[in-house]
Amino acid sequence: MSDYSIQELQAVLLSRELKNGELGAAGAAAAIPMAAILLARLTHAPDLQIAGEMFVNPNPTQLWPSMLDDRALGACEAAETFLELFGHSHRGLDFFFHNGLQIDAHGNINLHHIGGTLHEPKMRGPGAANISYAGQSKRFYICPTVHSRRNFVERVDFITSPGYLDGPESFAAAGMNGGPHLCVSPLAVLDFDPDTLRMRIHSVHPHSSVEEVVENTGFELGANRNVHMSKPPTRDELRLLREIVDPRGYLR
Amino acid sequence: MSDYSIQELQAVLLSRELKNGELGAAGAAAAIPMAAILLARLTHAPDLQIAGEMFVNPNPTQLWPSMLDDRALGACEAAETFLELFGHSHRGLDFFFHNGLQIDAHGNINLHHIGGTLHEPKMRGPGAANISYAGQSKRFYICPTVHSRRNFVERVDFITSPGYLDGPESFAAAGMNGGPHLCVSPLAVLDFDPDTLRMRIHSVHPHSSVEEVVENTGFELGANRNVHMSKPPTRDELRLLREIVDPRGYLR
Amino acid sequence: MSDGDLLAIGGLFKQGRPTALVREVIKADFKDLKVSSSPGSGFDVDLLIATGCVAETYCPAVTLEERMCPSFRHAVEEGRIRAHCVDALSVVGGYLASANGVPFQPVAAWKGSDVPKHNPLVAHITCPFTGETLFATRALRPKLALIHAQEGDVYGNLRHLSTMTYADQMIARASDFVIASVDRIVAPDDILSRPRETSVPNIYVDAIVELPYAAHPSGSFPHYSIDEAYIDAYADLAEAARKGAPEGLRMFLEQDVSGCASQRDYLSRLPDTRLPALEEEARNL
Amino acid sequence: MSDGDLLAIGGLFKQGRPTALVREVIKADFKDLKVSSSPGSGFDVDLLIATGCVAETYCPAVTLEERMCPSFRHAVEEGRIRAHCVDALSVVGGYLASANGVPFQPVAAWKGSDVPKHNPLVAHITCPFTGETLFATRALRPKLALIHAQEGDVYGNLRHLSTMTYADQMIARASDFVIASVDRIVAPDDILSRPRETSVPNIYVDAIVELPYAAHPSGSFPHYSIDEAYIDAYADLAEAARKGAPEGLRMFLEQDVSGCASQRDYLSRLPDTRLPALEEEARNL
Repeated sequence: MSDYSIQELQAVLLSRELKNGELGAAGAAAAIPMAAILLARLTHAPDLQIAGEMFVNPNPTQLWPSMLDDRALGACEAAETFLELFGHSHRGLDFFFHNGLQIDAHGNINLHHIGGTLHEPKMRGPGAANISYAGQSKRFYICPTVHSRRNFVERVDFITSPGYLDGPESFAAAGMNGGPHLCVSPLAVLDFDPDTLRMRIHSVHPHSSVEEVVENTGFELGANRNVHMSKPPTRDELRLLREIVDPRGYLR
Repeated sequence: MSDYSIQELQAVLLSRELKNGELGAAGAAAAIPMAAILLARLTHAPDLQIAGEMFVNPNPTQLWPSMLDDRALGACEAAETFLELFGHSHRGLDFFFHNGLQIDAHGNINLHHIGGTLHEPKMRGPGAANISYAGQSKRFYICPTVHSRRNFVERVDFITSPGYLDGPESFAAAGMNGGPHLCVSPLAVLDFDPDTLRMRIHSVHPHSSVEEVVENTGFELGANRNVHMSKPPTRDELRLLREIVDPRGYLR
Repeated sequence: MSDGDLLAIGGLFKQGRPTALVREVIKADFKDLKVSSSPGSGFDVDLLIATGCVAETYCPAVTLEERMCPSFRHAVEEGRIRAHCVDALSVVGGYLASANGVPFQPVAAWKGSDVPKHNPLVAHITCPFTGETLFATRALRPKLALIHAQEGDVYGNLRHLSTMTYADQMIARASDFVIASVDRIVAPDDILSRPRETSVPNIYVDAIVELPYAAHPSGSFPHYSIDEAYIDAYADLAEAARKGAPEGLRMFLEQDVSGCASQRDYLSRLPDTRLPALEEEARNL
Repeated sequence: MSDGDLLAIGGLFKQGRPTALVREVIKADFKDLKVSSSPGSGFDVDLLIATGCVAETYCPAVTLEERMCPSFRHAVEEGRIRAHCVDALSVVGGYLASANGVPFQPVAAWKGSDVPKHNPLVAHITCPFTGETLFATRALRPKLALIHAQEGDVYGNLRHLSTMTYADQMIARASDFVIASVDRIVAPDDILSRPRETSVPNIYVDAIVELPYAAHPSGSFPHYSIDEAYIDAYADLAEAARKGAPEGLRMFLEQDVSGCASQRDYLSRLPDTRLPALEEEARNL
């Protein structure tokens, strides 16, 4: 049995991915990524820089559901505007985070519509404020709060933020670099087969199983001989997460 | 005999041109225009707005040789940067002021070179920080501190900031509007013949004469039947100019 | 502003939105408005759509973040509005071009996304220096922009006290006519004492009005925080309307928008403890 | 930075120029530098030219305002440097394009001027929306930018206290490597307490150094004013050199630039009363 929540586990797993000295950010509705960044700064990456979303190095005193309002910032080193964001969006960041209504086998993200067409949709999504960090940044992470056949689909109905498109050829043809590095879902960590750029299971969370992941994924997962168990939060990680990053227990 | 200096006269004559509610500015090395603007604000144009050069509505406590450093600003309502100046330079202002190494019969301004070519000049001038207010603003004033055959030439060697180019046809062909409204020199006020867009004498300063103006102008001045004497500063204008605008007597 | 014009709304998602001014636009009964904003919008755009005065949106994201905007979703799915497929760079680039006084802004991103394929603001262009093909996004010139700042003087100099100021200055520079609401009018001397803190100079602002809690239910930091409960209550009614029960939403719109002659009327409908709690939350951040 | 690279200098005319850093560049003995600045430059660019390390300037105006820059004028008239015919919009547009991450910036001005006919940074382009022909100005990406601010923290967050801040933030965002001098280093908590006042965030600054009077002889308001006497004395010597008597200028450059191992050496050569007088002047504005 676990003494941490699934979202806490996701935050910890993501935090371990971020390297000292890197610069990155999370967008709206991004409590898990923000927790990951703040935790990384407290553990192995004290010089991690948080920028790209109109604030530089925030110091929030608790987590909030959104990163894109002043509640969630605390004291910052500098304030920016959409003018500077325009530049960041072209140069890209070291890392960014995405979530979507649909996520597909190649890590493409859809926030626009499900079913129908863009202007005659069965279901209209919210759209995305900024679609450029996916294509311009060195890497991004996909961190959905749900893992089901409904949101993990073979091909998204609309590519809001691009992953590996239809695989290596189309990705190269589009002149792209970077792309999704990992998907850290509520059930597993998924990486991308270098040959096909399709998702496969990298590790399964302690509370789940390969069977559960396969059962809840709407596409065929690539084979990976080295599936292991996701490493749970250490005592220290959990303490820092709960005492400093998320004292109100938003992720619990 | 006069109890005001020539530069004070120029400032007063220019101040009468500016209308309440208008927005304009002066650039570097612009003590006379700045005095004109500040005096206009104290007399007939209390709601004149000074903007377009990286500051909004300065309140200097004295005149300085340049308008483009903090010395000359005093308390301002807002600070801008070259980013906003980029926009102002496209939209233009209601009025602006220019001076040059050469000024020609059609009000073109040269600050780049005299003699030779641009890159093999006989004499190289300073260039101009911003050439766009001449062409984009509703009108501008030419206010040289010298009036001689050397700087008042038939045709400038290089058009840094455009006046009426070679006259009505070329001005229209270039798609231009606005242009120089008056030239207020140390000897006279010169306006532009609407038919030829060439300078002619509008009024002669009390200390000068038509003959002196003609003698010191390197091109043939257009005819103007209504030449009169430039109206000297009123007692009130001079008092405000000396007590409030220019207490250190920079223009004296 | 006339029917069919482009209205731009300042702020971002649930912060710094000139909501009181938006309610006035609704009461003025315009038709077929085009609406833009900073790239993140939510409650107020949904409210405009719910009241039927919007024909087209140029809003990259329309969301309440934790949940979708029901009226937006409903109107798009029923084909009642055209939700143009735009993103941050096209909208911000459009404001920037307009503020700069040029007809377009180059954009060199968007690889792989379907958004530019459907984005009516963009076209291809070739760089005359590098020969590369990139995008141009069309200058966006709103007819009317509504902005909210924490402070301003009677001349219209605005001062944001929040950390983020979104695209407010750029939208003001890009628009034909700008109306600002502020939480409080300060003395002109206060503005003069700190010119670098003036976030939007008066030369870009045509009218300014002091209105208590003018941003409510969005937050105006550091003065008052976001009224999530109010937004949620609206969203529940709008979601019910989307599912076929429009009565609650209709009553809400009557009571909180058309039925409020003044900002005082509007505020008087809130629970007594609400505004002090929002101020308390903002103070304690 | 290597020989031949583009160096950008912050500040404007006689204010906020990182002159101490410029002297270090001169001492490092680079050759054939390209130099840009905000659109208004003077003393420091003239000094760089006088020492022979400049091959090309991309400076709209090079002037001491009341008088011309003698070394600039001399070098251009003798054909020793290429003074490119550029203006504010091409240079600022170039920085803006680079800061934005796009290869060019549209410009829709310059009607009637001879400047764009000779400007190597510009080309014609057609707007894909309106069909109009306008100009494009090429992205300018300085290899090294030198910036001066009044305050900063050890992380490189800069805070300008002057009213004007010119193109400093844009140049920092546009450049590969940025070194800043500040009059004083402040505590990081001081920066955190007023984030909206940080004029250039540390993410754009690679190195920061606290140097007393680092802007001298340019002004650093509100700390110290412009040393017009120093600039004039230099200009007299440079003007004499232009007219055939280079000895005085050579001695000045030896004593005030190459001969100064430190900023302290440099300042010790000034009359004792000079710096207090400049501080006094700045205080009394």
